[in-house]
Amino acid sequence: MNAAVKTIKATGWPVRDDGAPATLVAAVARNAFEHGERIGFREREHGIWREWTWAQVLEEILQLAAGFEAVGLMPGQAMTVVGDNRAAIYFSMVAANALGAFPSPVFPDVPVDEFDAYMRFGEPRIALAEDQEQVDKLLDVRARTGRPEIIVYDDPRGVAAYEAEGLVSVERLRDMGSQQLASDPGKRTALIGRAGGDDIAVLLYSSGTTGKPKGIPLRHRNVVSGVLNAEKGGYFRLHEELFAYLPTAWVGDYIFTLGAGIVLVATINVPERQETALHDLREVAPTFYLAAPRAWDNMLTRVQVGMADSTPLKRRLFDFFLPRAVELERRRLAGKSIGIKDRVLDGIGQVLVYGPIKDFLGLSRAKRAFTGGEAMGEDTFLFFRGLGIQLKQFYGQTETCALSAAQVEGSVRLHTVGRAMPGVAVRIADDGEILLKSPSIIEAYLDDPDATAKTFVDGWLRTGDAGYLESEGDLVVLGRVSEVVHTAAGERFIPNFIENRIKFASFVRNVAVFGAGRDDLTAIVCIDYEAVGHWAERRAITYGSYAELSQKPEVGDLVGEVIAHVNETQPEPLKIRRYVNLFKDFDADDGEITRTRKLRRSVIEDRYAPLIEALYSASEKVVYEASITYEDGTHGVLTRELEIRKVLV
Amino acid sequence: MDMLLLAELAINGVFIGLMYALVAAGIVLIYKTSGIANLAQGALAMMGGYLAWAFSALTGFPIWIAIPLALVAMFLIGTLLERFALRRMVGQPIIMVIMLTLGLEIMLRGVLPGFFGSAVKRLDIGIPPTPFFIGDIFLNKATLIGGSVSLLLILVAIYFFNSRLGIIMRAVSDDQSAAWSVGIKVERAIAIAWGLSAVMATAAGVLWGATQGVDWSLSLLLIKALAIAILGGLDSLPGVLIAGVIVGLAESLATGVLDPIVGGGTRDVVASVIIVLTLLLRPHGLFGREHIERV
Amino acid sequence: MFYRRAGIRHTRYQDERQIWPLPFDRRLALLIFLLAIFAPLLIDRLYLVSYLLPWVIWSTAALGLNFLMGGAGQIHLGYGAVIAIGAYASVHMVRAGLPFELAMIGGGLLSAAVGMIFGATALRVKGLYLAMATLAMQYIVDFVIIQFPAISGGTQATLQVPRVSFLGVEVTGDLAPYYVALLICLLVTLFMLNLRRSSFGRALAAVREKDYAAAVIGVNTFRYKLLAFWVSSFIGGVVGSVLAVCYYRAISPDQFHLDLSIQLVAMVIVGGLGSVLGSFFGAALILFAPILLNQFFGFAASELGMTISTDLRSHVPLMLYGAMIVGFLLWEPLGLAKIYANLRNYFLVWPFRHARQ
Amino acid sequence: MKRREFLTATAAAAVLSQMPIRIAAAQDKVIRFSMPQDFTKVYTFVTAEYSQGQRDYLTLVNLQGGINGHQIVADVSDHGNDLPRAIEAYERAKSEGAVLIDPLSTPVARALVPRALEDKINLITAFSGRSDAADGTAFPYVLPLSPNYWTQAALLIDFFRQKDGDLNGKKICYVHIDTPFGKEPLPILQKLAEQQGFELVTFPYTPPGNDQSAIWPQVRRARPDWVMFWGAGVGQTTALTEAIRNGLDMSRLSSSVWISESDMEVVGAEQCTGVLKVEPCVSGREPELIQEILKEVVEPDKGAGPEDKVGTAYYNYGVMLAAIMVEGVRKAFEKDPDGPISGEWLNAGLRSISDFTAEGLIPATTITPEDHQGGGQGRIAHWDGAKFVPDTDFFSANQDVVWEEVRKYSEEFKKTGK
Repeated sequence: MNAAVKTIKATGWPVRDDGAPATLVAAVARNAFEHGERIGFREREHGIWREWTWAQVLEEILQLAAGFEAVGLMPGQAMTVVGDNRAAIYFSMVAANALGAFPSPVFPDVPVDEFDAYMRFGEPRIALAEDQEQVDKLLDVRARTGRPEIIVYDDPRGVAAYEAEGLVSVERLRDMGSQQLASDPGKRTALIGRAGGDDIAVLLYSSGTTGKPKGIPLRHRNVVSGVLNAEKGGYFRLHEELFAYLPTAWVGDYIFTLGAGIVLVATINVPERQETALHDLREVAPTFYLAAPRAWDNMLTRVQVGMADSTPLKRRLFDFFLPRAVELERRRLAGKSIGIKDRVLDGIGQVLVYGPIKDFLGLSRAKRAFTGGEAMGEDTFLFFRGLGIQLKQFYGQTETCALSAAQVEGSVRLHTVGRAMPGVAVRIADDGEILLKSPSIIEAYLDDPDATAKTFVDGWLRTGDAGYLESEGDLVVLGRVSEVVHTAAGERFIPNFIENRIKFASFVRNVAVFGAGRDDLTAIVCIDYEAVGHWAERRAITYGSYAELSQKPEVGDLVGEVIAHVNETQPEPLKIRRYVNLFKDFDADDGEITRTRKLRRSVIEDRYAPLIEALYSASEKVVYEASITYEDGTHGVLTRELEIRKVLV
Repeated sequence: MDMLLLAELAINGVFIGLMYALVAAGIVLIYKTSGIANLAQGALAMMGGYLAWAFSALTGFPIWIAIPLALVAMFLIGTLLERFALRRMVGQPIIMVIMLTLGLEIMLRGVLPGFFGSAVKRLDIGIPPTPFFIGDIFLNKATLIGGSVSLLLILVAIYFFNSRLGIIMRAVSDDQSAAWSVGIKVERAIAIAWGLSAVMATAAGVLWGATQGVDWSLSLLLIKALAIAILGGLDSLPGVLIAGVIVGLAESLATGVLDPIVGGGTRDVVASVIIVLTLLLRPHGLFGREHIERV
Repeated sequence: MFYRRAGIRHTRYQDERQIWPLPFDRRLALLIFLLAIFAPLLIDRLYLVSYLLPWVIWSTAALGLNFLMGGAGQIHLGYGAVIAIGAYASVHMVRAGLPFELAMIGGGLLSAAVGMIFGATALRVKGLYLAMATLAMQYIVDFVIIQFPAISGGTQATLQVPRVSFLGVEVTGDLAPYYVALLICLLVTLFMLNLRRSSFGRALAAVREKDYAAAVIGVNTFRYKLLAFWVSSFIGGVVGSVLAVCYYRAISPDQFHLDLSIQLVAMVIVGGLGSVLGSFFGAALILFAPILLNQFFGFAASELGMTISTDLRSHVPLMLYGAMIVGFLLWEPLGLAKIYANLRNYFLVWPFRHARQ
Repeated sequence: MKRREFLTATAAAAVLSQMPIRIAAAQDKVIRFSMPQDFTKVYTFVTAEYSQGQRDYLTLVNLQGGINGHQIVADVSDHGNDLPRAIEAYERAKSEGAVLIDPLSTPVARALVPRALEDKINLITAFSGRSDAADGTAFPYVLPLSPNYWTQAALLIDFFRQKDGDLNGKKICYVHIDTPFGKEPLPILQKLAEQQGFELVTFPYTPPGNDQSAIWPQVRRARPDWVMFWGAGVGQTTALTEAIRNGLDMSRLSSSVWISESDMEVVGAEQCTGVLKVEPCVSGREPELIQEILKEVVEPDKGAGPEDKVGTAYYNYGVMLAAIMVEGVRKAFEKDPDGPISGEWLNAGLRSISDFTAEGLIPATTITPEDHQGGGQGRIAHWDGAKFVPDTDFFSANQDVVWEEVRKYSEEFKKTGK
């Protein structure tokens, strides 16, 4: 029993009225005391997994906390955190909490000039960077803004030789902390008890689709109640195996990995690097898996591409069983009874095909799998459910700790996002906007009374989503209230909706649909380089680049078929008539999509205006001059001739 | 010890040795061009014997036509073996190639008796069985003739190695890639070496078949041939002649001198002992080039 | 389909080098082990005594030879002689009243001692020349055994093996010999499986790949080559004693002729150089193919009316035996082990074609 | 792809080939003889003809209604002189309830002795195996049923004595293959040399004996009165060829039972005229039994092999042995008509054969629990350029010396199991 555990044994930890730990720090303390030998964190390092029991986790956190205190992290302050998932980063985040401060994670791919936007709140004097790349970025930021004063880094490679001031390694910080702890016997108790439920646990930023990102402070009580609500609803369980691979700045990772992991005594597995995440996923085989619809799509694509390349027998088996699995799942979801023969066939398929595929993906133990944030394609959804993974959609915003509603096994229907979780109240406003109320919802944005006033009305959160409740209480989300547009003829539609449906085809990675104020609908399509590339290879179509591949007539036809398929279910006035294959994919670096891969419509409409005009003219070709920014910052112009194609209905 | 007996044994031993040397010469020929020790050489001799017998006994050709037919057929078979088996093994570890030839040997030992019958076949090439004496020294006509023919063939082979084709083959044996780069068709040279080696084996098979009858035991010539080839130096044709004589003499005398003492067939062990001693004392043999990789 | 790899992770580098990292392989190994243990209950005694028992023994021998050929890269065409030494030595020891356990080790030690002499040649020459040297030594050992009635067992040249007991169990009947052979096989198998993970195995591999290079990186090639011969010969000697006591029960010189050596080399080649599993496969194929083929031809002749001359019929096993060696070398030089590996890989990446997608 | 098909076919064949045996084993009224013999390796020279003779005789017996209504089934297979295969065949025979096994191979027979004694299966070691197995008290289930090599050597020596009147001071050369088989007669010959005062000179040659060129000049130089050459297969023909080349007197050259017409053909029938051999039975087609086989088996095309082999020496050996085995079955039925057919049951029959002549094919043979050799009779014949012509009647000689030797070894076997 280490020193930290002895401490908590003596003094306990802050608890809520219902006895649950009041803060994440308290939860870690509880875990250390009650589940001290259980593995809390696992991190892959040079091919093998390093493990920390909860007792060790607590000690790590307390040491780091003391260390942060030594370098001046003050209660109420933010600590900028930037980097991919590392155990040390997670520990540091909780360590900041122990001091009454809070981490403010930033997406690691945020460029330097946008970085200030994420350091607006909480006066972040101290930043935690994963590696040299992020340290460099932070040093740039400091040169411009004077903050952060102290940069703590985890991976010393390349950084050790830096002579910039205020650079501290996590290692060093930990040493400092452990000295502090050694010199002050009461320190541990103090650190465990310092934070309260009302303190901010993490500061997240809204995606900033419009305007500057808002600061969203999730407090400990929000996080803890959100997680406990989800547990009550059966969405989370105790002692899950979690896979910590999502961006730390996304609410999904914070809540589903760190929050739920700590509160529900899970084992949090951190992959070696982002690039090895897929491989490491298989080694972890998590019992609970959260991924964005896109990621599920990618997984499906991976499987399909792999199968297309497989041996004839295996392919035939796959082609035999999977459609049956999907059909069976479809019937199961529709509540129809399943015959013996289908069950037997399903069992055989489970052994022959589904099981191995799940094993390959690392999802063989994934009892609870979730997706959210965007709508999911039916193919993808049914595919994974057909495999036997109980994939469910959930609904929530950063403001709600992402935990508002989720599908309930037994009445899973694709078009809904499920039912409100225990403790969550849902109401539909008169204009169709979804309103939410729950202990997991924050009360206000940080330092933004205007936005707060607009969003938080009478204790209800205005989600900005349009939707309705079905009779059983299942919530249907249609899209953003603000996204509803009309054609010239007055037909209402949400472009995002159509785009998502087109994107469900594995060949299309991104698409923008236009038509607001126009006579009919058109689209700019970005093909999926990998999937189409593979498709082309199998047909001996040679190509050298994305741009070249996208303009191949065969690829044009391929995309045309995809759109025509979507058109089948579109009402006549809302069919897409013309489209163009873009020579590049939409890119977050160009501001065309957000970091969460949402379309920035205004940017696109602006940048590709000539293209859109061409789509609405009679021309069959368009010459597009793209201005591009090279990595050294200089600008250039790239001329591309693109073919405008009609959708054959 | 009866000196006359010794002389008799010695003379017979020399000729027997020459007959062994003919098989060994085939091994040397292949080793020189491709660096492979052909453990199927004994089986090729057996095959040659069988073919000669088959051409004369089954198709009714006179023996002096059957033998050339067998030689031609074996030349083809030798080149085919190289083309379809050995050439595919280029780049494989030597152990694999050795095992391949060993596999061939086992296979041939099954195929020939299998199709032609396993009973001993009589191959009469017209050597009268009557004893032949010079003074009181008995000379075995079969071995005398066999040894002489072998000597002749080996001399022809040595001479041939100085011809144009021979020079090509020597070039190949010196350095395959260098030979290849100056325009020599290395594959063809190696194939021809195999063909010629098979021809020599056939000649040996016929001579031995005439002496002892044709059956699978002809393939046992291998161990003696190996002893000779190693003693003479695996890449030396003249070495084969000398080593053949030495091995023949040693065997013959061992039978006459050692057997009565130890009361057993020392004859076969002579070959083995020669191999071991050669390898321990002078691995490159009497006349071979010293290029064996030592540790 | 059978192989599940999700959730396998290691917290220590040692774990990554375990013999069977995949649970399926572990389970398969366990299953095979259990099948081997309970074989007497599962199969007819005919198959136990005349198939499984020799298979176990020959596999052990093939493992011993594979250690030398695949592990250390030394050719040995005289392994039969090594086995003979072990067999004769241990039987004489047993007859002299030594317990079987000691005699077995004694046989192994004597084989190892003589094997070192074989190995000494390897220090001088290698490759083809080593093959010749070991071949010659096979003849010499044969000669010695035959020529000394004291060794071979008198005029009848047969040594009956007296009743012995192993670890307190009398080695008679059908079961005890099988279990003794199985135990030895298991020990040798475990040794071989762990070899690759040991510094000894790595040193041998270095010697095998290039002895100069091995010497340069500090491997004492002299020592390791001799050691390789020592170990391999020791195994051969132990197998010899098992062969004599558990299987032949009476030994005579012709049981250990060159044929045996070639048979074992063929097992190693057909099974796969350097492969533990391959040794078992190779032993099975080389041992049983002639028997089964012969039975098949008997069956074809009597039941299907296939008229094949006796000569042809009886030589077919020999032909195929040779053809198998040739065929494997030409088409699958890595032997049955490679075929198994391909098959395993087929299922390992199931349902995909490649491991990475 | 090919490889896979081949493997599949082999596996299928393996399975299929197991079936008929299981079916056949289920039939009753069958007496099963197991005859795994060496068709491929060392004994190729004899096995084909020997087996043909055995099978033809058994076919004859079965055509005539079998014995006591029982058909005799001979499981002929090839063990290739390879012990694992032989042991497999033996164990298979045991599992199938065979009462007798005839491996016709010295190494195989020797290896099977401990098993046969333990399992009580009659191991026939005709012209092979241990000579001391003649002692039925030490080897109850090992039955040579034929003159062993000691007896054959003793017969020859006695024949030489008959010819020369007295062997004192004579020189007899013994040229033999350097294997246990070749060396076996040595103690008898040495003992007889001591007794009768002749000089014995021995010449071993390396197996298989395809090269004896260094041996025979020595034999010639020794100027022997008689030469015995002891080998098999190619060793025999080579010996003969070398003997001829060395100008030895063919009529003073003799071998054991292992020389046959085909050897003469290989060497040259004319040149071999005069060579002597031991005959354990009548050769040629004259014997009644062979005539019967020709008429009832060979003519209706039920023969097991080529017609021209019928009546050769080895063919007749096969008939001889099969006839003795069947006589054993007959006697077994006489002793115990209902007794369960087993190795023990047949053993009793075999060991009570008395004065059996097989319609004149063999000397009157009596097998007792003590004497498994059957009296040790044979006759000496010489090659007349076309066939073997008997020089003597069936006789036995020097049996006292032979039995002394037999007992010496069998006692040792009883004691130490050597």
